[in-house]
Amino acid sequence: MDMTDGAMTVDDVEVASGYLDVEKLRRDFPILAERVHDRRIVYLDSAATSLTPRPVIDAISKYYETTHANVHRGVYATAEEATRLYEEARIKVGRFIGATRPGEEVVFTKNATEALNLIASSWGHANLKENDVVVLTEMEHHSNIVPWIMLSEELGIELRYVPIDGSGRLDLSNFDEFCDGAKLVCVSAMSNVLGTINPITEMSKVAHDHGALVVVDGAQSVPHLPVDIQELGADFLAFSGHKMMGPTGIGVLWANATILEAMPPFLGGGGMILDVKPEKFLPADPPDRFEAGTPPIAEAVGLAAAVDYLQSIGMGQIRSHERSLTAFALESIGEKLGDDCRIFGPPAGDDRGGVMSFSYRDVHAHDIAQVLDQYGVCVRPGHHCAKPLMRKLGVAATARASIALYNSEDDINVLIEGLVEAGRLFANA
Amino acid sequence: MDMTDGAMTVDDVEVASGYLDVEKLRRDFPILAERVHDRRIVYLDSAATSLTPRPVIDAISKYYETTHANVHRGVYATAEEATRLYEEARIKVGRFIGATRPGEEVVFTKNATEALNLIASSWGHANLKENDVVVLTEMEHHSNIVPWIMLSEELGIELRYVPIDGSGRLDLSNFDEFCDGAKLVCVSAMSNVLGTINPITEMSKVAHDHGALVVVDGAQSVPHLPVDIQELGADFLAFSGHKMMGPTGIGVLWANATILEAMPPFLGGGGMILDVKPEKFLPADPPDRFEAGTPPIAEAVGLAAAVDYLQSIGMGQIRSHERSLTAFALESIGEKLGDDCRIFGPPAGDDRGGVMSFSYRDVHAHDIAQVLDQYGVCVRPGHHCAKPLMRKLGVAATARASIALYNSEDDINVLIEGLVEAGRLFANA
Amino acid sequence: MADLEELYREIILDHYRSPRNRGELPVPPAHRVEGFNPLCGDEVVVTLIVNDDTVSDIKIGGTGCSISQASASLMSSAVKGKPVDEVRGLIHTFKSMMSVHQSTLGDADEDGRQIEPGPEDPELVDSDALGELAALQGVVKFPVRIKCATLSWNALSQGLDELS
Amino acid sequence: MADLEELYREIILDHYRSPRNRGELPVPPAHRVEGFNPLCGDEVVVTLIVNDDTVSDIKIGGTGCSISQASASLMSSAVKGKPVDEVRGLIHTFKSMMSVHQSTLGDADEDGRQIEPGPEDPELVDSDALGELAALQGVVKFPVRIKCATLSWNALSQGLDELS
Ligand SMILES: Cc1ncc(COP(=O)(O)O)c(C=O)c1O
Ligand SMILES: Cc1ncc(COP(=O)(O)O)c(C=O)c1O
Repeated sequence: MDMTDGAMTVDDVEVASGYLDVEKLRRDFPILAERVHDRRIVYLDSAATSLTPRPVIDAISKYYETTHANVHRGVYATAEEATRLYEEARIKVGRFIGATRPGEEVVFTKNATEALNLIASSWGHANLKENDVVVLTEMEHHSNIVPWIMLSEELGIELRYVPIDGSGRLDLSNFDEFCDGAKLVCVSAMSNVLGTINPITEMSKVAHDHGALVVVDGAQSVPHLPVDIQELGADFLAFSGHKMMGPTGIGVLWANATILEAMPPFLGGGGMILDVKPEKFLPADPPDRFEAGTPPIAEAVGLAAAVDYLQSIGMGQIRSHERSLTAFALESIGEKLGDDCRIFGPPAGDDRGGVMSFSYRDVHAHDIAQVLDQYGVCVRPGHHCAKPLMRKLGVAATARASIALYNSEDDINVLIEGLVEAGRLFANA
Repeated sequence: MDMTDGAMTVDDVEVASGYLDVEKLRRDFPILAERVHDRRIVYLDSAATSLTPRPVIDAISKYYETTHANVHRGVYATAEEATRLYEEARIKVGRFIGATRPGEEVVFTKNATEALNLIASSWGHANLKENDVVVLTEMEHHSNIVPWIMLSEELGIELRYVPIDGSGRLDLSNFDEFCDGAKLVCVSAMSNVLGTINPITEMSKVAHDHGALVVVDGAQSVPHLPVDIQELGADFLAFSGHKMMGPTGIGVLWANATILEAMPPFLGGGGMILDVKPEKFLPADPPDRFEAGTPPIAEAVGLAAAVDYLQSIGMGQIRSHERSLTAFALESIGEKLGDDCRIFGPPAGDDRGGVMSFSYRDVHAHDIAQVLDQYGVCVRPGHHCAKPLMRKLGVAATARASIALYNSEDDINVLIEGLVEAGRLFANA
Repeated sequence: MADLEELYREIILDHYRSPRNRGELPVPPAHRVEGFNPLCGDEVVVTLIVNDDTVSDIKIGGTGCSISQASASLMSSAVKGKPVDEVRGLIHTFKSMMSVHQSTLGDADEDGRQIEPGPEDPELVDSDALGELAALQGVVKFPVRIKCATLSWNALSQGLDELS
Repeated sequence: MADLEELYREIILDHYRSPRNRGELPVPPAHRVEGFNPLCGDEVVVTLIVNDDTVSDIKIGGTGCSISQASASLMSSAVKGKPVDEVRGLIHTFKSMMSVHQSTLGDADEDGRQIEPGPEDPELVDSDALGELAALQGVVKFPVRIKCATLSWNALSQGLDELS
């Protein structure tokens, strides 16, 4: 590859460079040096949670070893430093998704699920009333469905589900009508079952034209695609640390500052107040208003290290790698297993991420995963917290293989080897 | 000390043994080897957050290095192991506080504050209506006040505050009347400002006689006293991992199984459901019902290691050490600083924990903390998230020194040295 | 793949491929119970008729993985025509087998919840009484699958409770 | 204790011990603004009179630490009798001084929130214009205390905005 050719566009570089240097990257993930059943680990479950690279583990340890103190109120040296690290993490995470006022617009939660609940509870209670419409899609994760069902049970709002088509994409042919009278549109940027990457920018425009705000569930997109909230045109974005190589115990809500400013508190307690009297309290400004109690400090430090790690590789490069590998996987599986393996979701391409759910003959997903485990292959069987989607697809469960920057063609080959064995074991089953 | 004397009771051992071997214990805390302003760190802010011992830091690192996977749904080896570690942590934490059915009764939250909000939101909405009475005390932390104020604004319930007396103890002379018609009594087992250890067992009896349930805020007691929920007779107990040598990002709600079973969900999302259809969902049984989204897995592993650490020393021994050191501190300060230093809360004794809030001449708490920082002494100035209590005490802020098992008489001596310097610097101020 | 062969013994695959007592009995006279594994979506429908303190008929419906299907099929064969008391004993023995080995904490069931103390020593589980069911013993090495194996048994147990 | 002496310069202690322009002006004719530091409970009450585009009188009430009290006292001396334009300039210069050094991220204010880009080079802060206020320069080494120092300035700034 001629890197001196100055005329290459970013797209060229991605396509031309294709894969990342996986052998090198794998050394950053201590768990990949472990062996199970006397085999190397083939981790294909990054959609559930990603593996954790050394710099993130070390950042957390170092924080506890040298700095740990509670934030915001301390005057002494380590408390100042802990506060600085915590607020720096906020700004780093905000910039990572293109926030212009990260210090005000980024709220740390415990996971993406809490971020979505925060929107439903705080914004929802303040802005929705009986018969108001909230638009969801058939491919949402339970975390972007159940909070809205709870709200609909409480307030009597109407939920509308944008359907998916046969290819596993949203059928947006009459999205306009769906938005008619809607106050809010809640959509996943990337499906955790189908791998579909949804056209958020276009959907936001239509939603805004109808006066609806847009909640984007970025749990799957932020870890795997370059995400810029300005470009998405979204009003809210929720995602989780543990899916983007960061620690468990931390999630992120980004929201437009003006919207956040007008929202009432979510949980009450220390740190989210200006004043408390026995019968009333005065909430603090965002983001503090939404961070009751001691926040996930070490987790924020770890998440900042994860953002550094992802950025050192480059989200464009990561996407390029995963797109190539997804294309390879879909093609190989098709070639080697043919019609025995049914893969859900769109074909490889710009709107397809590295999440591959499949059924194989009529071997149950649980049994597939069990056999694959013996090959060191980690895939997830089940409904993937998307039961409405499962019903739509007409299955009780699927097996799901999902990739990240540490996966290679080798991993896909082992996956296929395992599937063939499952087929043999359950022949005529 | 004659350890062979078989007739010694536990109390004897505590009093006789007095202090723990602090020099040895300090080696478990890497941060104590750090230096600030060219001095050793004198950490007297454990009421805000405790330092983290090596075994906890290592447990977290090891988890990410060898096991990390999402829990509950995986079939492959590391996912099974992660699930096992997570559920084992639940049982360990439950047993630590004397739960008889830890697997069902322990809910992991993000901090104590979320645990208290969970009670207010879930139990509160299901059981309280206009004019119902919730009893609090004047020494509660904002995290055990604001959720109830929010609920009172929403439902029109009445809040009653049990007052404190001149010694900083609860005035329980007409607690009976306070409980009249009450549905719930919410009380801190140990004040984070006054150090007062409240007579929960007695209060629970009275509350129960009046048909009220009892919420105990154990954020300060669980890390420092032997706590047994059977003995307390409480219905709910909330506490935080980071104050008990565990990680940030995790808290605990314990509740009686029967009560928990009857409570509606709190946050909605993945992991807390049995089934989801577009318009309705079926919640899972406790504790899953209350753990929406990916839980704090690494944090639970770290918390389990913290419980092991505390138990390896023994909560009785820890309490004995801290009681002796509190007595020493109160006496020394009185001796060396006399009336210049006003210490809030009861005298040393059975109902006094190692939290010492004070004012010194009329040097502002912020300035005291600033001067002490130069001595490596970490104390916290401010309202300590207890503004109603501050108003009652007639101060805007106090400086607070709080101890843990790694503190010694030396630390108190440095504290006093620093206070004398603050006095000199602000002489005639 | 030795572990795998222990899990997927021929007898299990056989019951999975050719489930016994498949279907649903008409209600009434039968009693109907549903079981549900929220983690994987497996569902079992147990319909049974108890006459003269005997499980005179039983049928199994629903969908699930090889372990849950085979366990249900094996169960139906084992309990059909047996006195209720004996069936209850079998349920207890089976559930003990499923919980003995797996928990490091000793007294937690498949959910990590605590259960009534069962036989502490695996030897105390009477495998003879289990007959063909002993083929499911391999499952205890795969803790996540224990829920699959016990799904139909929990439904049966619930059904007997409701009937008595 | 060199840092400490830089923070608590004699001039600061002097203003803390003997605050200038202490009290509250009657409202009206004065305008009243409250400032509030939720972290430590410090409160400041600024009452001011603006006549002919000039801050003709100002008084300071409230309670707080030495830094917040001294800063308010120094502020009152610096702005009393000055044209509003000049006062606004002073506020900007003072807040720049308080934000230049402290953040590694370069453009965050005392809350870690982003602010309008100020002079990037500390040299650009005209310390001459600050006079006695330059004594507060030591505060920037103590990030937590910056909020104390800016409390009264934010209140004054708010007051001028409300009056215009
Ligand atoms: C008595 C008391 N209750 C509740 C809390 C809240 O704990 P957290 O901030 O970990 O939620 C604290 C600590 O700040 C406390 O001291
Ligand atoms: C699309 C999507 N949304 C939301 C979530 C919830 O994330 P968390 O469990 O971290 O709260 C997930 C992950 O499970 C997801 O894949």
